[in-house]
Amino acid sequence: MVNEINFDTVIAAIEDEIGCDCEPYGGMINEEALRIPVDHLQSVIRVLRDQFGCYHLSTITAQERENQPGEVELIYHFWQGKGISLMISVPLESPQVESILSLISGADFYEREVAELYGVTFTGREETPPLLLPDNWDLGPPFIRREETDE
Amino acid sequence: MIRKLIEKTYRWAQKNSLWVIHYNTGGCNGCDIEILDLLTPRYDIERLGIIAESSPRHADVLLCTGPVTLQAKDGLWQIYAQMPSPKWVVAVGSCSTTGAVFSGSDTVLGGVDHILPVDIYIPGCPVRPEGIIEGLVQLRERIARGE
Amino acid sequence: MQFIKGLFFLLIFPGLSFQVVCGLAFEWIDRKLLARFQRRVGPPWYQPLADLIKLFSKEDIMPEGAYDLVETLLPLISLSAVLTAGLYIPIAGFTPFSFEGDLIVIQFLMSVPTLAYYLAGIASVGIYSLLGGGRSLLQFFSYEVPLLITISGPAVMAGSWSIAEISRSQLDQGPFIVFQPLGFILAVVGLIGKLKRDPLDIPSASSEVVGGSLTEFTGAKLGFWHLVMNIQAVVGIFLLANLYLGWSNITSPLPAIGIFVLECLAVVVVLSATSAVFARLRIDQLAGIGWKILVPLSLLQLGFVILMGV
Amino acid sequence: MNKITIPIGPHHPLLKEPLSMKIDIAGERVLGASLRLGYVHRGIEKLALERTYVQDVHLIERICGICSHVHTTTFCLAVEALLGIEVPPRAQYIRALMCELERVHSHLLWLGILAKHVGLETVFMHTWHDRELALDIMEGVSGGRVSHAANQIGGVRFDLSEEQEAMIRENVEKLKTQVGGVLDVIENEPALRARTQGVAPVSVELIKDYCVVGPVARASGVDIDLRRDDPWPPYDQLDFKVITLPDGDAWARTLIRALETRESLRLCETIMHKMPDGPVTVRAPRKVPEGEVVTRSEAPRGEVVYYLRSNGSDKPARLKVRTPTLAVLSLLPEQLSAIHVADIPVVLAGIDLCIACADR
Repeated sequence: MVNEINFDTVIAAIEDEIGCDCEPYGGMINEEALRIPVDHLQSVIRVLRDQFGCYHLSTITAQERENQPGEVELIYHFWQGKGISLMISVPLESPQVESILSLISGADFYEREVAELYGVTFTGREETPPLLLPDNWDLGPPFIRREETDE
Repeated sequence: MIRKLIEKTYRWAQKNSLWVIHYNTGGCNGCDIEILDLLTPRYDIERLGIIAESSPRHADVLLCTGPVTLQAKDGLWQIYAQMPSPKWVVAVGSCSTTGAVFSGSDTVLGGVDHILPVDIYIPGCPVRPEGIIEGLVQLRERIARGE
Repeated sequence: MQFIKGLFFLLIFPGLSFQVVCGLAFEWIDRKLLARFQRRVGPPWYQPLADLIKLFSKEDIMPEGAYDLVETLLPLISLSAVLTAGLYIPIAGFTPFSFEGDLIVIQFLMSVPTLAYYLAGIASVGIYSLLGGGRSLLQFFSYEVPLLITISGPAVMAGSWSIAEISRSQLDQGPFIVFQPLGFILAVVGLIGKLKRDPLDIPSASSEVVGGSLTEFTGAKLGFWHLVMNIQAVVGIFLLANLYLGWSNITSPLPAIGIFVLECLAVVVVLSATSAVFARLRIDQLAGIGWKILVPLSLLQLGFVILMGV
Repeated sequence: MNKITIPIGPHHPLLKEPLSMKIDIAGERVLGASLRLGYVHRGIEKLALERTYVQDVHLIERICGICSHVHTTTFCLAVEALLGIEVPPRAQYIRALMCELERVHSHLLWLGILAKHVGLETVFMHTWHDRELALDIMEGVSGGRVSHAANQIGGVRFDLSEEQEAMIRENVEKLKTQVGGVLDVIENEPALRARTQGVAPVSVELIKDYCVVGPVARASGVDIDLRRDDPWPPYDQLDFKVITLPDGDAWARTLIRALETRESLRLCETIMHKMPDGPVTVRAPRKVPEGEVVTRSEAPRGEVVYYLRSNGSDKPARLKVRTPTLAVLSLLPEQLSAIHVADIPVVLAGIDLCIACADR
């Protein structure tokens, strides 16, 4: 049986790990979401995995919110009995995120998909050929192309 | 006179022995499992002399399923080029006929007739095994008539 | 006169047309039986004929870089080898050409298509043909040795290397299958390996090497290859029927033919059943079984025959 | 030994759907493999943003032909959670019934294809002949053999009459006996065991590192099953056994799917037994209030994750679909290294690839 985690103890553990406080984001149904600064991503995932045994990364969702223009938001969905998500946001012009491939090798396809569809570059991993988009695709990341989709 | 007789026997042989190869160019594999269903006991197309082949060199009929995605486009063309003539193309399912529910996406070209000359269109999403058999039977009659 | 008789033997009776008809009939019976095992209806009677004619009507494509002269000659060479092998086999006791030692000649002629299959794999320069050709040779060694040893069992019992002599000697000693049941089973396994049929169709397994050596063949050449496979099967079945089931030459020609046809059908049923039931082995498993089980068993069988005979 | 690379190209008899793999081998040993997806990428997540929720149900159903019902169920659960409406219990039970029938038909389909690749044509024919019964039930109930259009936002599109329920019970009974036949073929068919036993074993650490889900994870002893761990309504009232096997090789992956088929059939019976009466659907407004939701459910191949964000209009603002095959595919290069060339079909078929799911 998968042991349930109490979300408050998770927040407490993360906060004393990375020093600054991070407020939980209540808007997501069925999931406990937590907004964390970009550069602490790796250490937070290490905390989740070592202290709480939460190893299962379901997927990485990338999106743009209307009320946060000029920013791409990445949500790392973990699962341990119930869903836990880590939310980070990066500037739209030069989206840079540190790859978590060293921690979770299962994240490879999710990172490559986000890189192709949203143009987010993941540092710390070798260059890989396109995963989903066709080889001769020259129209740029489909979700970012604002001008084509409106015509 | 002899020429006509040979032509007639060739046409009879081609009608009764259609070797089929199947290629999915981006569909949801609903039609693919229905094509595989044709081999199973309930529908059994071997009684019509139709066998599923694995190499394009041995095949006469190309069964395409799915809307043609940009990535699968040249693979489709390669297979069609490898098949020895006389060869026929059958578009199975609404996706390969017109691109159906996926038309309008940036990575989808639409129906198979954007690339290959199609002989028989079989609509349906997913198409029923009886529909595919009906399409193949009409193809046989068309071969017998010599188109 | 002798020339016309020879021509008749060569082209009509035990020669070309008889074997082609038998080959097509075998393919139909085999596919029909296989279908019935799988609860299916199976193809109509004229299906093998339609397949053959259709293949001849197809365009002939040659992958560039392949040696096309070699590729056209290979099927013809193996076809002629198999047809000549069919001449020496007595059919229901009747055999125009029979000489001492024709059992060895038949074994050699029956192995020519396997080597031609390997060369065809090399000649048509595809990756799958190379793989398929290589596997057919690997498989050749693991079934050919036990087959040769078991085939010599009946020869030792009959005291002669001519098939006609062997099948005639079964009149007084009774059919050899009674004395050598293990030999019959090993011969069937060897035949399945030689024909590359289902349990041992590793060289032409569609899920691993697409079409094996024949991936690049189209049209008439492919038709010839199918013909070679069928006639090789027919010759193999006639061989087994004569060596192990000797009832066919007991009485006058008419019932002998009936019994001979029944024997061949029995062997065909055995072949189809094994192809419907068993799964395909890996090439190294086959080599392991070949040398660890088949060869010792056939040696055991031969030793038993020699001891019993003396 | 010189190293050559075999391209398992977009078209190969081993693959029902296009996937290109470069496998480099030395002699008969496989060294490594690299994957290239994208042949079936139709950009469904982008298409979904241009259509209303009602139209999206039909689009989502065409992500994958084999597990179409699980996709629409998860999507409808997401929208219903945003709308805050309660689906009547009878609709939930019908949804669970269709999910389990789809698992039966998907596993039987896969068992047949594995037997076909191992050379057992007869088992392929018999398994697929039995599978027709499951398709008959789904067709009798919803009118569609493969994609059934069973779900709509707020409930299910059809109700079960008396004869339909009798037909379901009778066919499920017949299926149980026939699946029993398939099971003992798999358990004591020597050639099948010889080809799959000890092939490409996967350790528990590898499963956890690659976040693998579904039967492949359960075959290696990792005990996760969303129907029990994170259930949506009817599954919390149903009791069923989650099967795990210790050794995690190709044979365990075969056996686990056969056992799961039998378990699903037993589950179908309890569902039919506990099926309450009442309405089958409830009216759902067209515009969805603003909000985000993540729903998960257990598809035949593992955990399906849907993230949906709405902005108050009748079109979704963002939809993210994660299908189980994507998680299992990342394990493939790892599994393929250090196996025999002749084992490639067994390993490839062992993962039950659904490329249409993976590419979206």
